[in-house]
Amino acid sequence: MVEIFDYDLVIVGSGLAGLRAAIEAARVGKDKLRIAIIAKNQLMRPHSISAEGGSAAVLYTDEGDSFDLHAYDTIKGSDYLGDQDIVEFFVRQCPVDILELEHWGVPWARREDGRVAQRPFGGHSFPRATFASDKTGFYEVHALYDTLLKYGNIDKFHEQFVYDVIIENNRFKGVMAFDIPTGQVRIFKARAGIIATGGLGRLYGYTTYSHLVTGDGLAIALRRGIKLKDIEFVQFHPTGLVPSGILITEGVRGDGGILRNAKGERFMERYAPTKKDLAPRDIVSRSMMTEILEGKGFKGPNGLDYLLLDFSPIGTEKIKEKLSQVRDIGNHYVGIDPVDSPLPVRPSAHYTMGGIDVSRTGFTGVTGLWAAGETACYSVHGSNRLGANSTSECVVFGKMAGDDSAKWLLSGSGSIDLSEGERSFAENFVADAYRDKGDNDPYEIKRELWTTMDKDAYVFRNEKDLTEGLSKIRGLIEKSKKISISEKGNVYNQNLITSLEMKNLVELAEVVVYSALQRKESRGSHFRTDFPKRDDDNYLKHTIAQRVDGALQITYRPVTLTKWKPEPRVY
Amino acid sequence: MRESQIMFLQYLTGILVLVFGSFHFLLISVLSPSPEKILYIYNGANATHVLVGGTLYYTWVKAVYSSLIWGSVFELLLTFLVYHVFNGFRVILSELIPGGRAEKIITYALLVVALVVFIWGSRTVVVSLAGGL
Amino acid sequence: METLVLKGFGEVVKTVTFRVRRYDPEKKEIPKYEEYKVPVQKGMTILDGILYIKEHLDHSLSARYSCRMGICGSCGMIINGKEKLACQTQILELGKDLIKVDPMGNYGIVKDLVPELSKLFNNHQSVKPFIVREEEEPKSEFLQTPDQREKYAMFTDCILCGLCLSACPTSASDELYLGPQALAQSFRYIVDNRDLGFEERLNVVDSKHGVWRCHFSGACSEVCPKGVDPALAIQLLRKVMTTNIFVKYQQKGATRGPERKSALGVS
Amino acid sequence: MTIENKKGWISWFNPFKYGTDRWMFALHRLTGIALGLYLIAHVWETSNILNGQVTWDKIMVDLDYPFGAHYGPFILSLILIVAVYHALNGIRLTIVENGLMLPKPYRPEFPYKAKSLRGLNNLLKIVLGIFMILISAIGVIFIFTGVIV
Ligand SMILES: Cc1cc2nc3c(=O)[nH]c(=O)nc-3n(C[C@H](O)[C@H](O)[C@H](O)COP(=O)(O)OP(=O)(O)OC[C@H]3O[C@@H](n4cnc5c(N)ncnc54)[C@H](O)[C@@H]3O)c2cc1C
Ligand code: HEM
Ligand code: SF4
Ligand code: F3S
Ligand code: FES
Repeated sequence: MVEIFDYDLVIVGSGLAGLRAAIEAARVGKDKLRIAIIAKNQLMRPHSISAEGGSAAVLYTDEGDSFDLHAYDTIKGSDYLGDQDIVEFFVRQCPVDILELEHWGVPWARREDGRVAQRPFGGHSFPRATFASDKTGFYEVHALYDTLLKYGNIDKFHEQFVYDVIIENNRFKGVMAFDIPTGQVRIFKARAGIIATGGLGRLYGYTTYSHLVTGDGLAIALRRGIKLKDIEFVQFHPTGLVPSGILITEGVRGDGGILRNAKGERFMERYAPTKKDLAPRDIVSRSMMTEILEGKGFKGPNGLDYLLLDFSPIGTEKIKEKLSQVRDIGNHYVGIDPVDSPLPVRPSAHYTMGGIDVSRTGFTGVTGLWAAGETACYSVHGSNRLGANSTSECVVFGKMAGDDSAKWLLSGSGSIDLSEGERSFAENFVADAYRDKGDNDPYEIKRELWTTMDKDAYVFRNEKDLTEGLSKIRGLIEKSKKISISEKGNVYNQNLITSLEMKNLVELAEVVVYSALQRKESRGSHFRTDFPKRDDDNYLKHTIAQRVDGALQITYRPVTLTKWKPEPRVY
Repeated sequence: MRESQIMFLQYLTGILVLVFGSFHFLLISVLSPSPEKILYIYNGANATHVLVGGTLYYTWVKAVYSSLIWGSVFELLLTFLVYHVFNGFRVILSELIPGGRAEKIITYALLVVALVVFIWGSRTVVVSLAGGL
Repeated sequence: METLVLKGFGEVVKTVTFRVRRYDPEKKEIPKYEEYKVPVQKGMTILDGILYIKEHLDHSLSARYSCRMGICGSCGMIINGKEKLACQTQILELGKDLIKVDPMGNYGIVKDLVPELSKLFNNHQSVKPFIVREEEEPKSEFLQTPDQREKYAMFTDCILCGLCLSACPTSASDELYLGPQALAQSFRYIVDNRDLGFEERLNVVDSKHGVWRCHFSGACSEVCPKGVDPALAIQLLRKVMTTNIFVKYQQKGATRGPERKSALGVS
Repeated sequence: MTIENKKGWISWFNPFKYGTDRWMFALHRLTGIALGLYLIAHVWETSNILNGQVTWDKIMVDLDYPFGAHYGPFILSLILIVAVYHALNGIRLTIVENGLMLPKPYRPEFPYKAKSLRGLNNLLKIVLGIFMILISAIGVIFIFTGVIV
């Protein structure tokens, strides 16, 4: 039987965006709105917790920072694919939200006089990454989760796997989920919903993402015909730890760390003479891959050749104080204490610039449905995100989505009637997912997907690889329709979850590779060796992908330019 | 009472027990009125217990109990100990069977036992001081 | 430059037996152990081992995991008798050929290695783990010097993994005990100079199953994977409680810094 | 559907795999219970002083000679050692459990050895441990020989 809950607002995802949206909605809605926040892991363990470096905000205007500078950095970083009106709006909101987090207990690092401290970050021309050690995201998530506990009008649901949203006649009606610990199918009826399910990082095997970031929200949106924007842009973080891909924060380089190749050269001097190691991530990643391909790297395990991240300019005391987590990671996972010797690093899939096409408030175009955080694409980051801009984005736009949806809810009323069709769809979906339709192993498909993506849609892309990749992925999609799930239990069935996630991933992989194939230029994180130049005449526009009657359709939309004209991007 | 106050007394009585307990130990050793300050005397050959010379001999123990000073020491020690021990027992049992009615019952039951022990011990002291039964 | 000696993956070094406690509520059996032979590469963690079992040997094994970098707090379990994060424990460093994996104790078991953590979360919530203070427009930050920050900062590292409750002897029998995690968090907020919630937390913390049920057995700090040292927090919290018997404990509440122009929308 | 997985009171007395503090807790609790029971017995024992010499003497002998040998000095020594442990560890607990002699909050650093379980707390353990041995030795020698060193 389906268990049905009735809420005003349901928030899917408890990352920074989801939590912030929930709090804002609770504050705006007071006791008039009933809000549910649900996530597929326990609410305080979203992927945002892994964010390390910092959150960007213009705080020290008296010391030379300004909104314009932040906006310019962001736009230049985005390789001019960012919508400039949104970027300006974004940078103006950041300080308020960062200070709000301060009021809610984030243990920001401090200056001697008690004011919030900031550190330099890649691509930013002013040290404006507000940080707390190197666990910024962790502290932010916990401060937000803790603050959430203050509000009695939010119901918290841990471990609910959302597999679909209910949309009828372009009107949002709720989400379908099952309770992982019991397997109970649930429908959360709601007048409004916010999707904040994060990126699609686990498309790649070598990635900084948590195991659970599988782009479910994006896949659901795609299936329901919602538009996805700029999805081919996947950021590769220069310093993923070999061999696991665990992130070594950019803060290391912000604090003085240096990348070196096998000859011991500080090779970034050649690629970005002014910013050097602190150039934006796409540039550093490409430079690293060039070095590695030129044979100036070290031979690594499983074909993961690597370069070195040298900590020695930072100094032991500062490493211990500001980079404690990195030190922890080095010791735990490669047995190297960064205080003594450098860490092996290599570019690793890290961020999804694209996402659900939304307005400034996160509105998706479907009545009652918002999106927030990494899932959504506001076009702040364009084709390449600057470090520290994403956690800020999540709180800024999470707040917007919460605020907007709550106000919209307060201005109307009514209740949701579910059609019998949706109800039985919800029930049958899970029952059907259990049924064997072939004998393919979902884990096997996932591994194949990873090898394909790691090879064909990595830092350097080209027509041949992408076409090959696309046909492989289409093969995998076919395969994924004929899988068998050996475990049939209802309780904590991770097999079922893996197979559903895997299906989402292969569907998204198709979109990523397909739109990458269409973009015949190099911009930001998307670099085509066969088209190594940026082509503003033909491609200064957003890719919009949409499923129309089952077929994938790519269209384009112009970029909003205001103050800043596209110019060559040198650092 | 707040739990912190209850537990403050637990620590306080613990220390007081140490102080007064030390007197108690000195009493059966160096401070005993007995001429031979020893606990057990055995008759070498068949190893029978000789009571007469030791500090635990009836006469000396009686003497101690009849002294006002020692009587007060014992009474205080007893008070501290009973509080300390039965509060300790309460702590242990409340961790064993936490919450609800059970915990209340345990608390009151222990209170009763504590009173019995306290009264029984005080009886020894008071009656001795008053000159025996 | 010298080549590094990497603990990283590579060829298989040896085979290790995992003895995993299994429990499936739907099968109506009592928990039992099952053994799996796992080929171990250099650098493999217990979590990697479990994922290997899940993918190759037995799909039905369940465990909670996410970040695989020791920060989300999902993967606490008992490994060879001691509470550890699976994703942070190197198989080879254990130096054993038989590895016993149990779900955390003192919680219910949902399935296999998945514990029921609602007790942990409820206790956490009960101590009001947030800054208690009137809400106001954030025009500037509350001033807090690095020294004032240091007073509570170490306790903010808690990842809510729940290992401490599994190791704590009091939690083992007293299910009403708040537990090291929640007590440490209450201390974290009480000594944060931005907070004003001492009075409100008093009734919860200074209660029959609150801070005084800790006997400083130190197991919590011994197993805490993040060095939170909850035992320290609890003892320091008790200092506050004991002093509060004689002098009312007062929280001043930090003062605000100068208004930030950028927060007012000008730059 | 979930089943209980409580370690239960047994684990109070299962300090293996954890640190010294956990051992000391187990012993403190054990000795506390033992001493508490002894107190009740002791109160009853001493109350017999009111019942005249014959009863008193008989009890003194019975308690010394329970299972066919003179165990009195051994039992008394054991009680003494237990009491000394509990008392001196009690002093340590009174200090540290009220937050004294512990480190200030510090910055956790890999490999995360908890400072509260080390430092002055350990020093206390050592100092009090030495006292425990000394006092117990003096006591036991006295109990067996009547000699106070
Ligand atoms: C290692 C790492 C370090 C980073 N460091 C920084 C940094 O220093 N600075 C910065 O600005 N940005 C950083 N980022 C980027 C930033 O952390 C993320 O973009 C951001 O946290 C995304 O937050 P979110 O709220 O959108 O989603 P997430 O935090 O990913 O949360 C997704 C939520 O959705 C839930 N969910 C997903 N699918 C489902 C489903 N099917 N059903 C139910 N619930 C579901 C999940 O349970 C989770 O709660 C980093 C990213 C990584 C990978
Ligand atoms: C001589 C000095 C003593 C001191 C300083 C002392 C100290 C303490 C302290 C501090 C505790 C609390 C432990 C905790 O809550 O963590 C305690 C508990 C206890 N004490 Fe003592 N104590 C002393 C003597 C005694 C004696 C003589 C007895 C019994 C006759 C006794 C019986 C108990 C009991 C039963 C407990 C409860 C044990 C527990 O909670 O685990 N104590 N003691
Ligand atoms: S205090 Fe440590 S062991 Fe306990 S929940 Fe927090 S991080 Fe885990
Ligand atoms: S293990 Fe438990 S008893 Fe106290 S010191 Fe830690 S809370
Ligand atoms: S998986 Fe996140 S802590 Fe182990």
